[in-house]
Amino acid sequence: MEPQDIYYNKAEYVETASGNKVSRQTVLCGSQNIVLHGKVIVQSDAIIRGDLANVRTGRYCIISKNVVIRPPFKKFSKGVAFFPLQMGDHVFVGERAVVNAAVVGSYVHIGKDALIGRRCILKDCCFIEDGAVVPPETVVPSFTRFAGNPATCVEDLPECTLDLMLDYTKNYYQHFLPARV
Amino acid sequence: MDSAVSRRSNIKIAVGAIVCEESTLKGHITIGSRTVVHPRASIIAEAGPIIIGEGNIVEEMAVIANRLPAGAPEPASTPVMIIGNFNVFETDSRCEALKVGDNNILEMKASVSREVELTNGCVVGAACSLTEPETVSENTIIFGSQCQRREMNDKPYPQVGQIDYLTRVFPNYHHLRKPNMKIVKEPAI
Amino acid sequence: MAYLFQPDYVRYVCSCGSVKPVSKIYFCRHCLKVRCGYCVCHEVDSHYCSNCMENLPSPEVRLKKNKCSNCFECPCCFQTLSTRAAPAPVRAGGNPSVEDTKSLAKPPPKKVYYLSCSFCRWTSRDAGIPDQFVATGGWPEQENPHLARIVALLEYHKILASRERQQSERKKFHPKRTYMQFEKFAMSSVMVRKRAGLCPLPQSQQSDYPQPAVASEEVEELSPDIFTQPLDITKITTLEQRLKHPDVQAEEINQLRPQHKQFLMKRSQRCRVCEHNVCKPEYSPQSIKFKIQLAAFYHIPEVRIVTCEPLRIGQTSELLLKLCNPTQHQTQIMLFPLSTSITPTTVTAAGTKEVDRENMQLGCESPNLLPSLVRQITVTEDPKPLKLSPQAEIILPESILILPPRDDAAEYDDTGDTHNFQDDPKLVVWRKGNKAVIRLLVKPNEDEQIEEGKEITVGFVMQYGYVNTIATLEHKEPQKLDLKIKLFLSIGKLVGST
Amino acid sequence: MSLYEGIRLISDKQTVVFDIGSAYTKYGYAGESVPRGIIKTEVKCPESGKIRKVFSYEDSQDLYQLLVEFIHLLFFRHVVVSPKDIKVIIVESILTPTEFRDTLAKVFFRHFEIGSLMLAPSHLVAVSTLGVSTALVLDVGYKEATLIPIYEGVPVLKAWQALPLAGHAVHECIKKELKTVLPNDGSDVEKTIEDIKVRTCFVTTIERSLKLQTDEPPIAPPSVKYPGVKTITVPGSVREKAFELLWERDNDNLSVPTMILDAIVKCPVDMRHPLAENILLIGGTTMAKGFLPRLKSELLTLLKSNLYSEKLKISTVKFHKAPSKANYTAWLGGAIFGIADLPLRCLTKENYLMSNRVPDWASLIDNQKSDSLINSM
Repeated sequence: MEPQDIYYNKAEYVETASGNKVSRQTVLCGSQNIVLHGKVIVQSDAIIRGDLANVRTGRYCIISKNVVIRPPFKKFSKGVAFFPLQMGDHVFVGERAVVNAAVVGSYVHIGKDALIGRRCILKDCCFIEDGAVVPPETVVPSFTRFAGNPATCVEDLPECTLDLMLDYTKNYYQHFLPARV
Repeated sequence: MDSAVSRRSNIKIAVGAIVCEESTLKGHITIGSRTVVHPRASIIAEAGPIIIGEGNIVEEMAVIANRLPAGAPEPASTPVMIIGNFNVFETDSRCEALKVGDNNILEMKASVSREVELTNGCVVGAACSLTEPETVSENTIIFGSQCQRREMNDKPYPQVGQIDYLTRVFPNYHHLRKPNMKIVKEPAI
Repeated sequence: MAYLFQPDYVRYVCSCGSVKPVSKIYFCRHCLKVRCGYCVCHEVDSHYCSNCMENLPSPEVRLKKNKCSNCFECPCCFQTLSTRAAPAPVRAGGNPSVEDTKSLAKPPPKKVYYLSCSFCRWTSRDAGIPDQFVATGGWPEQENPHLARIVALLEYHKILASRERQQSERKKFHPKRTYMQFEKFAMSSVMVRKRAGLCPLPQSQQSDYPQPAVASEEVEELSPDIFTQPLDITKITTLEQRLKHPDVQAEEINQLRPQHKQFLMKRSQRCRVCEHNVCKPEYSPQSIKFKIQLAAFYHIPEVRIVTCEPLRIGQTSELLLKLCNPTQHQTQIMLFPLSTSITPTTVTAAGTKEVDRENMQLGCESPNLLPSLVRQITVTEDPKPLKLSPQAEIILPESILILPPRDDAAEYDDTGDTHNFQDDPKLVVWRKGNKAVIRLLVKPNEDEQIEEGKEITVGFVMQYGYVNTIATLEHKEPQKLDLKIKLFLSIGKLVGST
Repeated sequence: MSLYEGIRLISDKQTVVFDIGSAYTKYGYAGESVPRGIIKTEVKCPESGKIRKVFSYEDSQDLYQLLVEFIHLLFFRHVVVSPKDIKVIIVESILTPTEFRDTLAKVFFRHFEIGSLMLAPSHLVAVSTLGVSTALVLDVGYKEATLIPIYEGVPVLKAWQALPLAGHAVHECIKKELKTVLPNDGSDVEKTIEDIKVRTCFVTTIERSLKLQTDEPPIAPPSVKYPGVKTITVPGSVREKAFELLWERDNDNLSVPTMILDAIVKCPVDMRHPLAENILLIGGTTMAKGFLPRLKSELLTLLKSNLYSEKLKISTVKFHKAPSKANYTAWLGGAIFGIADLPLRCLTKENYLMSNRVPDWASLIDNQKSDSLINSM
C-alpha cells in the first residue's frame, strides 16, 4: 500500500535547517546532549532523555508519539554510569515504544508498544514486532524478526530489507506534511 | 501543571528527595528522602493520600495512582496508599496497589492493580500485569507473556548507585520542586 | 516498504506457483525467471553466534555441536545469560547479590563470576553451580549419564554393519530386492545367517557384544507423598524447559542447568534450474551486504495500490496503482488479462520471438534422459496449484506505459521531470522519475456469491521490458526481453451491492 | 564429548536422524547420545499466520506444504545443515499411513534433494538401545499407543496392537474437567492443558483407582494453584484422574495393559515368556509419574483375572530401562542404528527418482519373494 499523507499542525512542529521535524509537545531532556542527524521526525509526547547520557540518531529516524528513548545504565564497582544511546539511519520507532538499548543499528523497525531492554544491541536490518519485549542485554542479529514476551526470533527478514526500510522511512518523511489551513 | 501549583501545600517532599517540576503530582502526597521522581512521572492521589518512602525511583511515564475503580461505591474510610523504600517504578509502569513493601521493581509497562499487595523484593516483569486480588509473596518474579512466576534466589537490592547518580545529575538539567519537609527520617510504615 | 508489517496486498506469482509479495521473490538473471524461497535451493554458508557474533568454520561447528562455547541460554526462559561479577567474599548467606562488584569491596577486590538472566533473574547460583574465578567460564558441563553405554552400543552396531556389508558383497544375491525386506524387518546379520540356513557366527566374534540390558521386575513406585503434600507449581519445570535439555529433563527448577547457545546461520540461495546463486550474503555475521543479491525488488517493476474506491457488486470503481521501475534501464509495461501465457519474448530487430530457457519439465518424466553435464539428476518438484481466483473484473488499458530508469541522483533534484512522455491521460495520473501512478477500473463480479465485507482480489499479467546485461555465449550484447508475470491484488472489502 | 564422538564428527558426512511424532519431533545426528532438540511438530502457516499441527493435514497436497515448511524449519533453524545430498534417517512407526510416508519421502527427495533416506521402524530400532534382540515394545505417544513385539530382531507383526489411548486422550479428559476455568481462546488452551498435565497430573495407584469408583473415594490430593495471566485452580481429583482412561477398559475390554497381554497371547508359546520379561516402554506419555508401577500392577492383576489366567501362564513381568528418557528412546534407537553405514538399507535419490515410490512392507510389489518371511512370523 502506498502510504497516506500524514498532516501535522504547522504551529506544533519546529523544522530545523537539517530537515528535522520536532514537535513542541515533546520532552527533550538535556537537549544539548541530543543529536538528530537530519530529516528526523519526533512526534508529540515523545521523551528523549538526553539528561542521562548522549543520544544520537542518524538520518530519517521516525520517533512516533509517546515513545521514550532512554540511555541505559550499568552498575560498576564505583557506582552507576549511563551509556550513550546510538541510533542508526532509517529507524522507525512505533507509538508508546520504550527504547533502552545501547545501540540501535540502521534500517531497524521497532513496533508499537515494544520494549527494548537495557543495553540491548539491535543490529542493522532487524524488526521488532508490536508489543515485543526484548530482555536487557539481548543482541538482535540482522535479518531477524523478533516478537513475543520475551522476544524471540520468529522469522527471517527478506534480503531486501535495507531498501524496504529506506523506502519506508523516506516515504514517511515525504508524506509527513504540514496541514493546509 | 496548574493543579500541582495550586495544591502544592498538599505535597510534602522530604529533604534529599529529587522531584522534577515536570512531573504530575495531584492530591495529598508525601515523598520520602532520596526518592527520585523523573520528569513526566505521575503520582495521583485521587481517592486518598499517597505516602512514598525513601529511595524510590519513579521513572518517566510511570503512574502511581490511588484511584477508585470506575463505578465503585465510596469507601467507608479513606484509602491510604503506602509505598515502602527503595522501590523502582520503571518507564510506563502503573501501580495502583495500596500496599507496596520495599525493594520491589515494576519493570517497563508493568501494571499492578488496586487489590494486589506487593510485599518485599518482588519483580513484576516488563509488560506483565497483575489484576487479580492477591498478596505477592516475597522475592517473587513475574515474567513473560504467561505471567510465569518463580521465587528468586538473587533478590533485587536497593538501587543506591542509580539514586546517587540521578541526585547528582538532575539539578543540572531539571527544575526541581523544593523540599518542604524537614523530617530527616521518614517513618517507614 | 511496508511489506514488513502490512498484509500482502500485491502478490506476484512465482514460477513454482507460490504467491508472494515482491519482497520475498527473486529474479534469476540466467533463467530470466522468478524464483522464491520455496523453489530455490537453500545452503548454509556460515554459522555464527547471535550473541557474541563469533563465526566459525563448519568442521568446528560440528565439533561444538552447533553451539557457542561462550554464550549460554537461560534454562528457565531461554534468553541469553550474562556474566555478572561479584566480590569474592567469604559470603554469608543472604548477602545481597550484586550486579557488578559493589563499591564496598576492599581493594584489590577479588572477583567471582556467575551467570544471570536479566529477564527472569535466574542465576547459576539458583542451580547450585559454584561461582567461577574467570569471567569466560569453565562452567561445568553436564554429561549424559548413559554416554558410555551408548558408545558401546554404537561400536557394536558399527561392527554389525560391517559384517552385513561383507556378507552382501560375498553373496550378491539380488541385493536390492532382498535387502529391501531386511531394511524393514531384520536388524542383525544373525538373522540373515539364520534365514540363509547358516549356523550363527562363532561366539568368539561376538565378544565385542555389549552387555545386554537386563529387564527388572523392580519399578520405582509412586511416592505416597504425592497424595498429601501440596505442590508448589512455581518450582516445577515446564515441558518446554525440560525438552530444552533432553537427556536430563529435570523436574525441579533448581535442577536446570544453563545451555550453550545455538548458532544461527547465514544462508545463500541457489536457483535449482541453472545452479546460479540468486542470493549470497557476505561472510561476516555483522555485515548486511550481499555478494550476490537478485531480489525481485531490484529487477521487476513494483506495483503498489494507492487507493481504491469502495467496491460494490456490478459497479465500476477506480483503482490507482503506483508502478516503479527499479532497474537501470528504461522499461515498458503492458497489462494483459490473467489468462495470458507468460512465456517471455525477446525483442530483436527481426521482431519478437519466444524464448525457452526452461527445461524444467523434462526432468520429471525421465531423469535419465537429461544431459548430465549440468548435474547428475535434475530434481524437480510439481508446481504448486494456484488457489487464487479473482472476484472482480479489471478493465485493462491498451496503451504502453514507459518508465524511465531509476536515477538516485534525481531524488535530490526538485526541478521536475525532464522526460517527456506521450502518456495516455486516461491511464497515467501522475509521474515522477521512475515512478508513475495509473488509473484502472475494476468491477466486482455479479455472478458469484460474494457477501458484503469479503476481500476482493483482482489479477492481471504484467509484461515488462527487461534488459539482461549478463553476457552469455550466444548473447554478448545486453539482451532486451519482454517478460511477463502474474499479479494478484487485494483491493479491499466489498461494501455492498448497488 | 567422548573421543569417539569427536573423531566421528570430523571424519565424515553426518547423518541426520528425525523422529517426527504427532506432537513432538526429535532431531539430531546419528552417533550422538541425545537428540539436539525436541520441538513441537507444528508450523506457522505462511498464508494465514496460524499455528498448524503438521498431522492435522487435509490431503496429501496440504501435507506436502506443511512438511515443506516444517522440515525447512528443522533444517535451517534447528539442525542447521544444508539438506542437499545428505543422509537422513526417519524413525517412524510401521503403522504410519502410506500417504504420510510417501509424502514425506517426496518432500525430502523432491524439495530438499537429500542424498538418501532410511526409514527405520521405531519399535525395532528402539530395541537397539538395549543391546538385546527380544523385547515387547509399547509406544505411548500423543496420538495413540502402539505395540509391536520384537523377537530375535524381527518384529512379530501379527501381534501388533494400537489404541487411541495416549497423550491426546489425556488432554481431552483434562479439558473436559477444567472446561469452566480454562480460558477459551485457541492454541493457548492446548498448551495450558499440556502444561497442567506435565506439571501437576500423575498416574495414581491401582488401589486408589479402585476406590475412586466407589461411593467413598479416598481423600483427593491437594489442589494446585496454577498462576498465569488468570489464576487457575487445578483440583486434586483432576490431577489424580487425568490418566485413568488409559486403564479403564472400553467396550471391547481394551486398555493399555490388555494391549500387552493380547499381544503376548497372539505370539507363539515359546515367545511369550521372553516377551513378558522384556517389556520396553517408549513415548512421552509413559514418562508420567506413576505410569510404570501402575502398568505393572495392572498387568499382574489382569494375569490373575479370569480373562487371562487360562490363556497365559505368566506370573512375572519385567521392564527394561533404556539409556535415555522414554520420549526420545526411539530417536536414540535410530541414532544408534544409523551409525552403521548401510547403503543397501537406504533409499537413494537415484532409486527414488527412478521408481518415484517408497518401498513399503505392506505393498505387494516389495514383497514378491518374501511371503515366506511374513508367514514364518
